[in-house]
Amino acid sequence: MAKVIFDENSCKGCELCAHVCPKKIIAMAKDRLNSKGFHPAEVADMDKCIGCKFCATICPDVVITVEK
Amino acid sequence: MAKVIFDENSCKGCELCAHVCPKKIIAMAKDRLNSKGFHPAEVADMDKCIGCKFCATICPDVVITVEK
Amino acid sequence: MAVVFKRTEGLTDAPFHYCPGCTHGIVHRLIAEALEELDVLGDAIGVAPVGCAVFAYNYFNCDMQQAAHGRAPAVATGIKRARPQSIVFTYQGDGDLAAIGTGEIVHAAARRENITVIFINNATYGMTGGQLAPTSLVGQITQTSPYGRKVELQGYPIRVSEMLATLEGAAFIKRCSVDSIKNINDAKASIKKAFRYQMDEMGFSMVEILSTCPTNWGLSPVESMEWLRENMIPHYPLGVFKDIEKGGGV
Amino acid sequence: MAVVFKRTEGLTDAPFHYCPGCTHGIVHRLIAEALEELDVLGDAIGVAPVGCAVFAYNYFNCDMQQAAHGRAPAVATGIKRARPQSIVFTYQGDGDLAAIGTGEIVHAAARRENITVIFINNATYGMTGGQLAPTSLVGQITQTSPYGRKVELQGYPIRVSEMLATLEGAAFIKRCSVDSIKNINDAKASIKKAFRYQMDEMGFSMVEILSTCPTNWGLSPVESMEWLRENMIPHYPLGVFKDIEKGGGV
Amino acid sequence: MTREILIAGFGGQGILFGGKALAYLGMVNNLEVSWLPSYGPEMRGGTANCHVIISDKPIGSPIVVSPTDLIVMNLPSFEKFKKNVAKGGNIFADSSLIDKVWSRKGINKYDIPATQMASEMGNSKLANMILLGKMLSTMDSVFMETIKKALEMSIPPSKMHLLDINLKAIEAGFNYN
Amino acid sequence: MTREILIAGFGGQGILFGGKALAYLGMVNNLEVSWLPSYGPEMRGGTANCHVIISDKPIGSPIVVSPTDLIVMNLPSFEKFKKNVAKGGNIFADSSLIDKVWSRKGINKYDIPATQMASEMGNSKLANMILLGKMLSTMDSVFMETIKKALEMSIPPSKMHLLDINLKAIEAGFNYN
Amino acid sequence: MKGNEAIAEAAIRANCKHFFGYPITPQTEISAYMAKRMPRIGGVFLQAESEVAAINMVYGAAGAGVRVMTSSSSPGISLKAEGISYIAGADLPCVIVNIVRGGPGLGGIQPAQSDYFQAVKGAGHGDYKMIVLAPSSVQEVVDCTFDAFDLADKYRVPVMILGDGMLGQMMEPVVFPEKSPKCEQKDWATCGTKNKRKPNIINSLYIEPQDLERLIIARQQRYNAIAEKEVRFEKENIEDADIVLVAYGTTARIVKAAYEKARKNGIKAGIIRPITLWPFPEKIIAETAQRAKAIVCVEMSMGQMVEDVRLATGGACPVGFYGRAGGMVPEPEAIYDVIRRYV
Amino acid sequence: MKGNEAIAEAAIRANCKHFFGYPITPQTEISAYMAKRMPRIGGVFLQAESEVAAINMVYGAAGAGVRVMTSSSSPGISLKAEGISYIAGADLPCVIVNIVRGGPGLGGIQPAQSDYFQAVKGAGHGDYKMIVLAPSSVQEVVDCTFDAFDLADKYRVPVMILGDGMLGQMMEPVVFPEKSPKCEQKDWATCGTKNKRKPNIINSLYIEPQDLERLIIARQQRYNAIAEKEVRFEKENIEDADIVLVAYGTTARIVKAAYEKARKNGIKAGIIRPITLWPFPEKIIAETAQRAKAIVCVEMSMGQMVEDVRLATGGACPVGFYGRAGGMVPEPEAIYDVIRRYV
Ligand SMILES: Cc1ncc(C[n+]2csc(CCOP(=O)(O)OP(=O)(O)O)c2C)c(N)n1
Ligand SMILES: Cc1ncc(C[n+]2csc(CCOP(=O)(O)OP(=O)(O)O)c2C)c(N)n1
Ligand code: SF4
Ligand code: SF4
Ligand code: SF4
Ligand code: SF4
Ligand code: SF4
Ligand code: SF4
Ligand SMILES: [Mg+2]
Ligand SMILES: [Mg+2]
Repeated sequence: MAKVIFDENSCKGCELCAHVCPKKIIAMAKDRLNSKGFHPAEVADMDKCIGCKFCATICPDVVITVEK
Repeated sequence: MAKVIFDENSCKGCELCAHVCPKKIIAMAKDRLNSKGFHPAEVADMDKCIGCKFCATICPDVVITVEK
Repeated sequence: MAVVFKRTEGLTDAPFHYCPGCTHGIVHRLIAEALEELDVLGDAIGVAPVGCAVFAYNYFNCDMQQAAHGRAPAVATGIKRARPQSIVFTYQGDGDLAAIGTGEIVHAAARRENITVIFINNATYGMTGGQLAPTSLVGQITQTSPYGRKVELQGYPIRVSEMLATLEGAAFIKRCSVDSIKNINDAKASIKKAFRYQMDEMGFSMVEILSTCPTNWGLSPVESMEWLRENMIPHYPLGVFKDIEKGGGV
Repeated sequence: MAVVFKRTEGLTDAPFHYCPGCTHGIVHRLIAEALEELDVLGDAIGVAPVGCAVFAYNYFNCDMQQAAHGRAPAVATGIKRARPQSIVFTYQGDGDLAAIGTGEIVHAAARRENITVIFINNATYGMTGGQLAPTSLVGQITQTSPYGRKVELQGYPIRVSEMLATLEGAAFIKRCSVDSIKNINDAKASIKKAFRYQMDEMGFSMVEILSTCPTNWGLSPVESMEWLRENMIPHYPLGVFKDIEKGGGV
Repeated sequence: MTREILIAGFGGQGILFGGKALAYLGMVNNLEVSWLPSYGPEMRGGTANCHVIISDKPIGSPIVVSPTDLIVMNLPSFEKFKKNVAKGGNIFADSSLIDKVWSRKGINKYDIPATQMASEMGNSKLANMILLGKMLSTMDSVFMETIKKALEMSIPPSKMHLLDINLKAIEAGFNYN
Repeated sequence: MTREILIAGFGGQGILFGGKALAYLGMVNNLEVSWLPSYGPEMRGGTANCHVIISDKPIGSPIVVSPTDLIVMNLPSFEKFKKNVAKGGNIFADSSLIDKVWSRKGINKYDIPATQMASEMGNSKLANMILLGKMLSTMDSVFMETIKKALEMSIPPSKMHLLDINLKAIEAGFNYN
Repeated sequence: MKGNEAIAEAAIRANCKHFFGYPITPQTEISAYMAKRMPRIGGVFLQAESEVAAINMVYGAAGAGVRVMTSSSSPGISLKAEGISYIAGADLPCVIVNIVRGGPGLGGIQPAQSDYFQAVKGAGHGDYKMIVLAPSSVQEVVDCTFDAFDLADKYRVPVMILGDGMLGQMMEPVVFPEKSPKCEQKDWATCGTKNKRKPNIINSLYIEPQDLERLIIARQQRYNAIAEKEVRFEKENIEDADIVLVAYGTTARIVKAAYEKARKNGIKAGIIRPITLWPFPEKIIAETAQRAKAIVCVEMSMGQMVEDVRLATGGACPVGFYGRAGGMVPEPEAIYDVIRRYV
Repeated sequence: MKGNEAIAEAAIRANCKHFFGYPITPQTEISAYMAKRMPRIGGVFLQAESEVAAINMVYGAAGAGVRVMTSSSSPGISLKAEGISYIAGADLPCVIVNIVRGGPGLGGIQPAQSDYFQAVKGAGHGDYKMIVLAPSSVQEVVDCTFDAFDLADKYRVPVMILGDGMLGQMMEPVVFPEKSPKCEQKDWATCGTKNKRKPNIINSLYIEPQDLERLIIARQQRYNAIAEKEVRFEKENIEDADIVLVAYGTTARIVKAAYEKARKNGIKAGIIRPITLWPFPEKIIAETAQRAKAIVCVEMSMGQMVEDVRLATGGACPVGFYGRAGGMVPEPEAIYDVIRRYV
């Protein structure tokens, strides 16, 4: 059981986290823009998260906190 | 038979020519100063000169002409 | 559940101004984590460059100076000589370090200046809109090489790590990349090592980090990572170029 | 009897202002002879540095420019790009080339600038009265290292030829000396070769020449030659560091 | 006739391009024009704006202090510039991104969900053109007639294949109400 | 009392050192002094000169325009400066190097074969001291009495072993006529 | 066309085939334009490793007899100070563009006029002058660029074009004059003796003070000739004006709005707009000071040109000043308020 | 003691333990002296790789809170222009010595005063000022050096000591005052937070023009305070003088000879010798201009300070000028002739 938390308003929608996630569970929320004007990253199916921290490791904007 | 000619007033008495001359025939003229205020180089015994050009090659002030 | 990854104390709360996907942000975090983990944040004095990282002084949670373009190693020298007990680092781009700042970086290394340099090589001038950098690849199209970098006109890209490794005063020089999780982790370990050399007063240490500039490369962040891997790494091999603990050399 | 050695046409009539026994004069003559023998005096444009050789513009019998301290490679670049058919050379001391002019020389080489550089390494700043140069040896006493060059304070001397040889744009880099007839003759051949590379548009060429400064070394000219041999050559090995005709490398 | 136009939003929304298109539109119609972008690091993810003046008289200062027309594409810019709009002027706001209700006597505010419309057209970057289209609807018809020519001059050759979709977006904005 | 002294010759002849010794001589005697050398590349084999003023009044300009005393050690300097010597002033010329006959009303010219004398003493570099000695012979005796102290202050420690021979040269000059 | 691009295109048309630069906001478009065009016309665009290198490349190329230009913005111009002094000292012609931004230090990148002193009084060391041209519209940018090259060659001096971020970034329509550039014969240039003449030497070192002074005085006479013949300015309605505004560059455009408002409200206002900042149009200002109630100088700085205005008036009338700094642009309203204070 | 050595020794006594320099004639003795003394007292002497590096080392060390100095001569100061502007922009205190030589370009190495504009109007870009002190004797060199460090710390500005080759090379006896230097607490310096406070930032970049302008205006107020409180000058006999000579530095010593001759010949002459060149002693000159028949300014330049003199007089009396250039030193006779022209 692991969990990732996005500081949504600091996300820039760069998709790097989505790209490195081994579980491919991250995607940009196409339905909304954050205060910066980006579609922020979100996890569809948190249960699949293995807490590998890859997403947080590559995120250039320190958006992600990981719990495990 | 060889001969070296010194442009005496441009000599600075550095003694490099004397040092490299294989025949050791060059010395500074202790008895006189040239217009720059130096004891100029001179050859005591020109007959011994072999025209090797060593003196001219090392002279930093292009004082020496060599004939052979 | 425990927090296994969270924002480091080494960073302030200020959000980065970088473009989406720009790897400057990754490297910032690595440095900040390294300083925190080495417990030297209170002793650290950083020097921000002129380049996209110019605002770095807002991001690191330690004392900071902003230096004139290219002069960060000289500024760091002034700081280190004034405060020898401090941990002094510069953060510089390739325009800053390898173009206008060539003299300063070469002499900081030669002088065995006991500072740590983080060198961000993104093969272009990000801040000013993507001009040719000394590290731009042959053929690379930039704002000032619109027909591609041509050897006859602009010569060859400089391999800075290799060049500085010829200097005796350099203690540790390594080239890393942040294009993959593995390389990011290695970059962090290398940055920590560089700081440790400084703490042990072993001389000049530098970590060159191959980075991306999605905006000026005209690629998405993900594509940029690929471009880096496929084009930069072949010309800029990763690895240690100098390590006086290991007797130097590649 | 025939004249077998006489003043070259490549020099003007002006007497050198150098101190007695200073090897600047020897190197001047070698360059002038090389230009004359290659029959390029009419095409040559030389760049004089700031240093004891500042008056070089009075001595070479070709067009000359006097450059700001360290900037001769940039000035030469401007000339060469304006007059690509000319043969352009710089004459620079170690303070000029290896200290203030580090950026210019590195980038001229990296840029594959098609010029020839004659680099006079006498391990000190002659003109200004004998200060520490980037090439001063460890332990060397100078006006600004009165207790000898100390590694912890001033780091290590830079081996410029080795450093520049890491740059792809450099076509020919060799270190010579003028301490003996044999080495003088070799230096002349090397200078000629460097010019020939330029004539063949092969890129950047440089001949580093270990030289003496009797005045500031506090030695007689003859002693200076010995000091050079015994102290400089061991640290600055003579030889070719880059030759693209031979595939580069030492 | 003088239109002093301020276009403001995030970097990446095509603010400068929108301004350029307007400037060329003026030129095509033989008017005096000036175009002054904001520039520098605020373009790294921050806000961007651009000043365009189109006039039948020589233009003094290129700076738009009190715009006759404000095209605005994010909330911070709206908050910053709304108060400057000249009496009788227009605000063209992207209501997908600016969900503030606001009105002021003597100022016409047009709310167009431009980003949403653009997304629906398949490219959210067309929002700027949609707003521009709406602005054209408040101008002499000659401008709408010549906008294609202006776009041809302002789109770089490498992107000329996007001409049609841009025109479509302009039309969509022109016709929106 | 004011002596405005100009010492001129080749680089390497100890011009500056001679001036320094004179300056310290003034200081030792509680007078105001200034010492201004020529400097720079003319010292590379070219000429060198140095201005010394010793006075019982505050010194204005340190530049010696019209020397009361000219110590001169080569021909070019002699040609250059002889005309500047003040009325009633002295010229101390090294006649080994300056073989010009010259005289002028109101100026005392002392010809001393200093370089030759110095060579005979085993070190031609002492010529400056010989000329200085001659100059001392034209001054109050207190100066000759205190010259040793002045030399001790002006010779660098590493060369202090040369003190005696310098003093001897000064004496030789003092006594020459 | 953008102001920056206009400079580049005008330079090329003025037969400048050599450009050496280093990127800096807000003038990167000049380099970008040159990079595109020069290779197409057999010219040289080279991005130097630094501003210092760039100005020294200019020195080399100018000494080799070609028309040559560099451009930068404030901090970059500071780095060129030594090189500019060398160029002046060696009597070489070249054109230097400064698209000024806010300072000191890294400052900001918004338009400013705080490098007036640097341009006019001499950033570099020694007694020297540059001709400084300050256009105020994109069209004038073009005209000044042509002028700059001709003046540089004519007097063998560096000429600076002083703009600001606003002018560089601004787009306005321009017309390029059909001029064939004057190209002087440069007998003094170093381009190889071809064994046909004595060597030419480009140099600024004169170890004998007499020689150096002679040279400096001769140069000063050239400066005097420039000051006499090459003053350029524009004036508007100063003949009957009570209050005369003095402003240059883009500031002059803003001042114009204030001036119009003043005239509309019955205040007799006038404008003097110096186009050459050196030589400064001191005569017209001196004359005006005799007539006017007051002169008001407006700058995007804390007050630099105003010193030259005061010098020119010689105390004949009060001189007011209104300035904004750091990239802030004066607003016509505020200028109008200042005008009213002096009525 | 030589002027150059006096600067070095005075700096050390003023608690300056950090010196970064680069050799250049005629000021190499300063570095040589520092190189000898600093290691003995636990201080730092570092020969930088260039003047550019040296001034940036000064920036770093000043930002780290220590008293720090650099020195150079004309071309080297030009190279420091960007760095000086940064130091001013970051509000850092430091002392910069310029032992001026003839220019422009490589020029010569003989004494000159042709860097007045550079020092006083701002070599670097942007709106900033340095305090400029111009001593005229070796003793005053010492006093000014102490003063310089105190002023720098007090106002957080760079202070320049402007001498010339003559002053640097000249030897005169000196007395060092028994002063314990004031050392301000520098809360703003970067020397590590020790985890006890928020990070300090040394910076000159303000991307928002509003912020930058606010800062520049605040700095201008500090400048105004300096102009009010820190003017230093010396005057001699100006109360009844018809002709007042204005000169600074070593030139003032030469002027004095001319002045004495004038007085001897019954001409009522006086002298004003500015010691601070910025802030310039404009008040005393303005007052004097009301009384005197003429003011004559003498410089080793083609006329630079004379502009400030003219500005100060505001046209109240004629201002004459006599200058020599390129390393030539004015002669008292010639100055006297100029004086006579104005009687
Ligand atoms: C003296 C000076 N020259 C030029 C500039 C303009 N400038 C700002 S950033 C930059 C280049 C930055 O490139 P790089 O160092 O590679 O950093 P990046 O933005 O790519 O991270 C330049 C040339 C400046 N601010 N100061
Ligand atoms: C900008 C600048 N900095 C410093 C100097 C002073 N300077 C003249 S020559 C020189 C050093 C010369 O040393 P080097 O290049 O080794 O030549 P050498 O005299 O030994 O032949 C220096 C620092 C100068 N003229 N200009
Ligand atoms: S922690 Fe791993 S698995 Fe979970 S979201 Fe991040 S990358 Fe995916
Ligand atoms: S990597 Fe970070 S900034 Fe990028 S999309 Fe993921 S969370 Fe957002
Ligand atoms: S030519 Fe040879 S032998 Fe003759 S003098 Fe010269 S060095 Fe001696
Ligand atoms: S080498 Fe030349 S200068 Fe030296 S002593 Fe011999 S001839 Fe004279
Ligand atoms: S321009 Fe490039 S380097 Fe700069 S922030 Fe954007 S992506 Fe990063
Ligand atoms: S000082 Fe040294 S390098 Fe210079 S001329 Fe004299 S001996 Fe040669
Ligand atoms: Mg970069
Ligand atoms: Mg040297």
